[in-house]
Amino acid sequence: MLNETFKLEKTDLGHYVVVFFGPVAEENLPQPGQFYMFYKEYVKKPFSVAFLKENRLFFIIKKVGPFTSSIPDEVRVEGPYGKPFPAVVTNTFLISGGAGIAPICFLAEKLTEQNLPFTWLHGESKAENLILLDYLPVKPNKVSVEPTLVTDLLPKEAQFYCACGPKPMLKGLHSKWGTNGFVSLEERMSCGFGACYGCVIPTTSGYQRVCKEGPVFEAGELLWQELCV
Amino acid sequence: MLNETFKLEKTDLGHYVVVFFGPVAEENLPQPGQFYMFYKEYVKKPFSVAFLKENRLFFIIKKVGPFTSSIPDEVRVEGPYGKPFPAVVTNTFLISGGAGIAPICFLAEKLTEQNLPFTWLHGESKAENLILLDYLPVKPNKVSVEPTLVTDLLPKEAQFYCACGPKPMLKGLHSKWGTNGFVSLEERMSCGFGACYGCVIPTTSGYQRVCKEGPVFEAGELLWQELCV
Amino acid sequence: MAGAVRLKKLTLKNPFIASSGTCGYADADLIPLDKFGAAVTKTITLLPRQGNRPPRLVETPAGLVNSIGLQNMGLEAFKQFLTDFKKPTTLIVSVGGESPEDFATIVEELNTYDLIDAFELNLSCPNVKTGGEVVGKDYVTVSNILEASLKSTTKPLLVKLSPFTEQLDKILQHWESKVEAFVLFNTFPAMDIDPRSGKPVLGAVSGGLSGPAIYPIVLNSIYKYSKAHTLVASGGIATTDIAKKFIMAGARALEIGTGNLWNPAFIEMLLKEV
Amino acid sequence: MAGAVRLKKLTLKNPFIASSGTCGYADADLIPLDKFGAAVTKTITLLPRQGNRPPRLVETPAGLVNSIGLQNMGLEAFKQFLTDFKKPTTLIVSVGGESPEDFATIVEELNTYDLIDAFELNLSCPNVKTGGEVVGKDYVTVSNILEASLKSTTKPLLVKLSPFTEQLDKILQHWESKVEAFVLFNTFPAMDIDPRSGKPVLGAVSGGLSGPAIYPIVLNSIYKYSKAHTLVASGGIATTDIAKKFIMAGARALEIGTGNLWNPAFIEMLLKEV
Ligand SMILES: Cc1cc2nc3c(=O)[nH]c(=O)nc-3n(C[C@H](O)[C@H](O)[C@H](O)COP(=O)(O)OP(=O)(O)OC[C@H]3O[C@@H](n4cnc5c(N)ncnc54)[C@H](O)[C@@H]3O)c2cc1C
Ligand SMILES: Cc1cc2nc3c(=O)[nH]c(=O)nc-3n(C[C@H](O)[C@H](O)[C@H](O)COP(=O)(O)OP(=O)(O)OC[C@H]3O[C@@H](n4cnc5c(N)ncnc54)[C@H](O)[C@@H]3O)c2cc1C
Ligand SMILES: Cc1cc2nc3c(=O)[nH]c(=O)nc-3n(C[C@H](O)[C@H](O)[C@H](O)COP(=O)(O)O)c2cc1C
Ligand SMILES: Cc1cc2nc3c(=O)[nH]c(=O)nc-3n(C[C@H](O)[C@H](O)[C@H](O)COP(=O)(O)O)c2cc1C
Ligand code: FES
Ligand code: FES
Repeated sequence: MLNETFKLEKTDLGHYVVVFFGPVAEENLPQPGQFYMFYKEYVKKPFSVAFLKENRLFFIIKKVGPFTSSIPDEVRVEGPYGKPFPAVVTNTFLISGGAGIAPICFLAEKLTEQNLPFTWLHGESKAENLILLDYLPVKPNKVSVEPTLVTDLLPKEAQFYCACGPKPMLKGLHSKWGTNGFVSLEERMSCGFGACYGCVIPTTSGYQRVCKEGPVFEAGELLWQELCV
Repeated sequence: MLNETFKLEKTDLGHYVVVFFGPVAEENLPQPGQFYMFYKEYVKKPFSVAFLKENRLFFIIKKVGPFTSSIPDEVRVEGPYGKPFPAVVTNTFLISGGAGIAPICFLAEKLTEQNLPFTWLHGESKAENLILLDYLPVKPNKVSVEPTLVTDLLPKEAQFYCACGPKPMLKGLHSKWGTNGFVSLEERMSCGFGACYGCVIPTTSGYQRVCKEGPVFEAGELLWQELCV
Repeated sequence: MAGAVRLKKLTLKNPFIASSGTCGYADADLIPLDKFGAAVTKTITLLPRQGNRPPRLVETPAGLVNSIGLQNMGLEAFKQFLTDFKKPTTLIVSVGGESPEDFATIVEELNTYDLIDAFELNLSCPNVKTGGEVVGKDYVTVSNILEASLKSTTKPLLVKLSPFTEQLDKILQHWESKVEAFVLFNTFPAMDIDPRSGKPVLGAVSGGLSGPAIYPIVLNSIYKYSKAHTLVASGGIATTDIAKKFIMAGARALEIGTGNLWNPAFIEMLLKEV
Repeated sequence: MAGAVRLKKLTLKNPFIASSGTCGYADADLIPLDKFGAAVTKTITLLPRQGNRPPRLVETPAGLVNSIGLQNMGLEAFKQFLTDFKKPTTLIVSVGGESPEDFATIVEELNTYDLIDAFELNLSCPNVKTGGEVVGKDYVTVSNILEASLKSTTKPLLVKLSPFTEQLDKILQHWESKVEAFVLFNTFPAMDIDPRSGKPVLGAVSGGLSGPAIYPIVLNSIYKYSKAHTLVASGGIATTDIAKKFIMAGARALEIGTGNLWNPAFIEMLLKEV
């Protein structure tokens, strides 16, 4: 487990920032879907790993508020935390939207390494954000830009899926394809390692912690109705 | 009056940091002894101008706590604030200690410009801090390093003085030479422009604001006894 | 674009009020007080007060602790001051004291000044007799001061409470119809210690905490009581986002203190963005 | 180098206590609880509670507002849990309830468990019957709970109060000799609003503010009462400098909550630097 201060290298892409640090020791390397907490003076924030390069950890961060809009030059990093995606299934459909691209990209990378075929569909709000794709080691097979939604790209017949993105996107996916898949969820966090019970979401077995029982959940475990209020 | 955000250029000298920003418009230029407030997310701090170069404002900042030990890259700057030194007297003795060097250096610069002769004595706690002198446009005539104190360098006979430094130094100066001079004082500030009455010091006419009636006071106005508890 | 707001009798051209103790006697020169809906003077006491000994300020995480100690010129000098004072905007005079009589005397003597639009009773003044407890510490003490003051003036009364006032519910319920508005809150009793010396930083040991650190606590009270009461929010409103939150929570007007100290041009941002 | 400290009956190997609700049932795996002088469990209630609906957290300037809502397994399951629990350090069980009887029942039923070293009565639990006021809101309500609880257990009782408890002086004076220590304080009632939507951020609307934002307020109370009372400080102790200030102010022990959440290795820094 890592708990160490790193200087962050940043590439600002306007809407997104690509960030990396490292290298880190083998035993601190993550699995796709796992995340790290970045801490700086009274603020602690979760970010999923997007890909690895020579044991450096790369993140794709969308500017949405104070922390992501001015990412510190130096942060204390903890992780990896959380339960990863299953990276062992063939013909998985990877579905990502917005900053949800990060863990899905990492999963795509892992599947590629293992020669497991997959189809990756990604949705963006604006065409200019697609510049991000140039920085990825693996690229989506298809991309939608609003008003087209990534869920408009889904084949009719339900497929096994791994997904990460805004809740409305996940909800659309779930209502089209049902529960045969995994989704990575987000919730506000304070610790990231299961101690505060702050990051819970409603599941069939009660409130579960996104940081500990998640962030990756089986779609069938989730109470979709309650999830999207 | 300036109230604007600037990027700060910094040179780290270990104990001190030389900081500058600008250029600023003519009408926002300070007089020796005046200061600017640096604001960044809920912290606002006063710093005296040390010298000017092409309307850029230079500061000498001593690392003593959170703000000065990691000066932000960008701050909102307000000023110039406060009452300046009289920069018109011939044969003034300039006495500075530690970070008190900043306003005294500026005063020395101004006196030099006006061809007014002066003698400048400066005290430092450690020899290695003297590297700072290389960065100044005007240099002290004599320097003391502890255990020698700058007050040990004073000629016996009292002279007209302008001084800035730690309170014990000012007190030593006052007890040797009496009240024929001006001193620049420091007190914790929140506004810097006279609105909060937070930065007061005891004077013969009651509590006076360092930011408004000061920071430069006639030595004879001050209640020296109360000042140094 | 915040427009005019109405409390009960008072109408302000906008909801932003420069807070007591942070704009002098409504005469602070660098803060453009004319742009505010109102300005509150430093708290005026019967006799002049020299205030607490320095240091009087210490910054804490996202906050500021001050122990000015009500430094002010006293009632008589203030009357002199008013004679040729050109007020920049709606003028609210903050009144302090140690007893109901103190408050009553001051509002009575200032009642004839036309340029004063309202009083703000500062019920967080320390009561020297009871060892520094605030004068408006609970329902009974607050009620005594309000009764005496209401009898002594025809001007609207704003009532500024300490956050630790006991029986707040009862105070608000009983006095709502008789006062112009409640100001929630004054600063939180607080202090700091120098970790090197082990000694209190402030000359007066204790002071009051202001600034964004406290806004979530103040916001909670405003949200809770704004349906039934006429409230002015005070505490931590030092960014335009925080100001929006208080408007959304139902505050009729917002007092700005530390926010003006940190940036005398803050009002311009408020007028543009809130 | 902070060594062993003594409250009254309890001796702790160091003054640092992992705070209730921030280390699970004293079983949080990533926080090295064995290094603490003591660990306090989540607050246990008679019946299991699923807690409040999300979002449950929002960060504010130098602080954190949480509305976990006492999610816990309830007394029966907790007894099961204890049967093969290996405690990492001195074990304090936090007890919550809505009435004196709730508190008495829980401490009575847990009294026989040797591995429990003390109880901490969480008097900031909301009382549903009185519209969410805390159960220990003033002298009378606190006294009723303490009387009932003291009769029902032989173990030391720590009493954790809300910062807005009324008649605090009287409570401390009257109960000092009968309880192990007072814990000042639980979180401050607080909330946040999303300035874009105008809606409360937390699913439960209100929560409690913790973190460095509040430490100057808590420090003021510790400094004020530590000469006459046995106090454990809680509130904002999230840096080693802040911890030092509380020791200097006279706290016998320090509870660490948000500080552990932000850095599970914080205890190591405390042991090295304080
Ligand atoms: C397990 C996990 C992995 C994540 N991975 C990434 C990633 O790889 N890249 C990325 O850009 N973002 C990621 N996020 C989201 C990221 O943590 C938030 O965008 C960030 O904390 C926002 O901080 P801020 O200060 O910029 O904005 P804030 O002002 O805190 O928030 C801006 C907006 O985002 C919402 N928000 C804040 N925090 C969260 C949160 N934790 N979950 C959901 N919504 C939130 C708020 O409601 C608000 O509307 C992840 C979140 C989780 C829980
Ligand atoms: C008019 C004026 C001009 C100044 N000019 C300079 C300058 O040119 N160069 C420079 O290095 N410093 C200057 N200072 C002092 C500088 O403002 C403080 O050193 C700084 O605010 C410390 O901030 P910090 O967060 O680093 O440390 P803090 O933790 O705030 O303080 C560290 C130590 O310094 C003391 N301190 C903090 N603020 C002040 C203050 N305002 N006055 C006196 N002591 C204080 C504290 O008691 C503490 O012991 C000036 C102060 C004033 C009032
Ligand atoms: C330096 C300073 C002086 C103050 N003086 C007074 C005062 O004289 N009377 C008063 O009622 N409040 C006084 N206050 C409290 C403010 O008016 C305000 O209620 C409080 O600071 C909280 O708001 P803020 O966070 O916007 O500053 C003072 C506050 C500060 C910071
Ligand atoms: C996520 C979270 C959950 C908490 N749960 C409880 C609880 O169940 N019982 C309790 O007495 N206090 C609870 N608290 C309060 C803490 O124990 C502590 O008193 C408070 O957070 C102030 O200290 P801090 O600033 O160190 O966090 C909780 C605090 C947090 C942040
Ligand atoms: S963030 Fe603390 S339990 Fe998940
Ligand atoms: S710092 Fe506010 S009056 Fe001087």
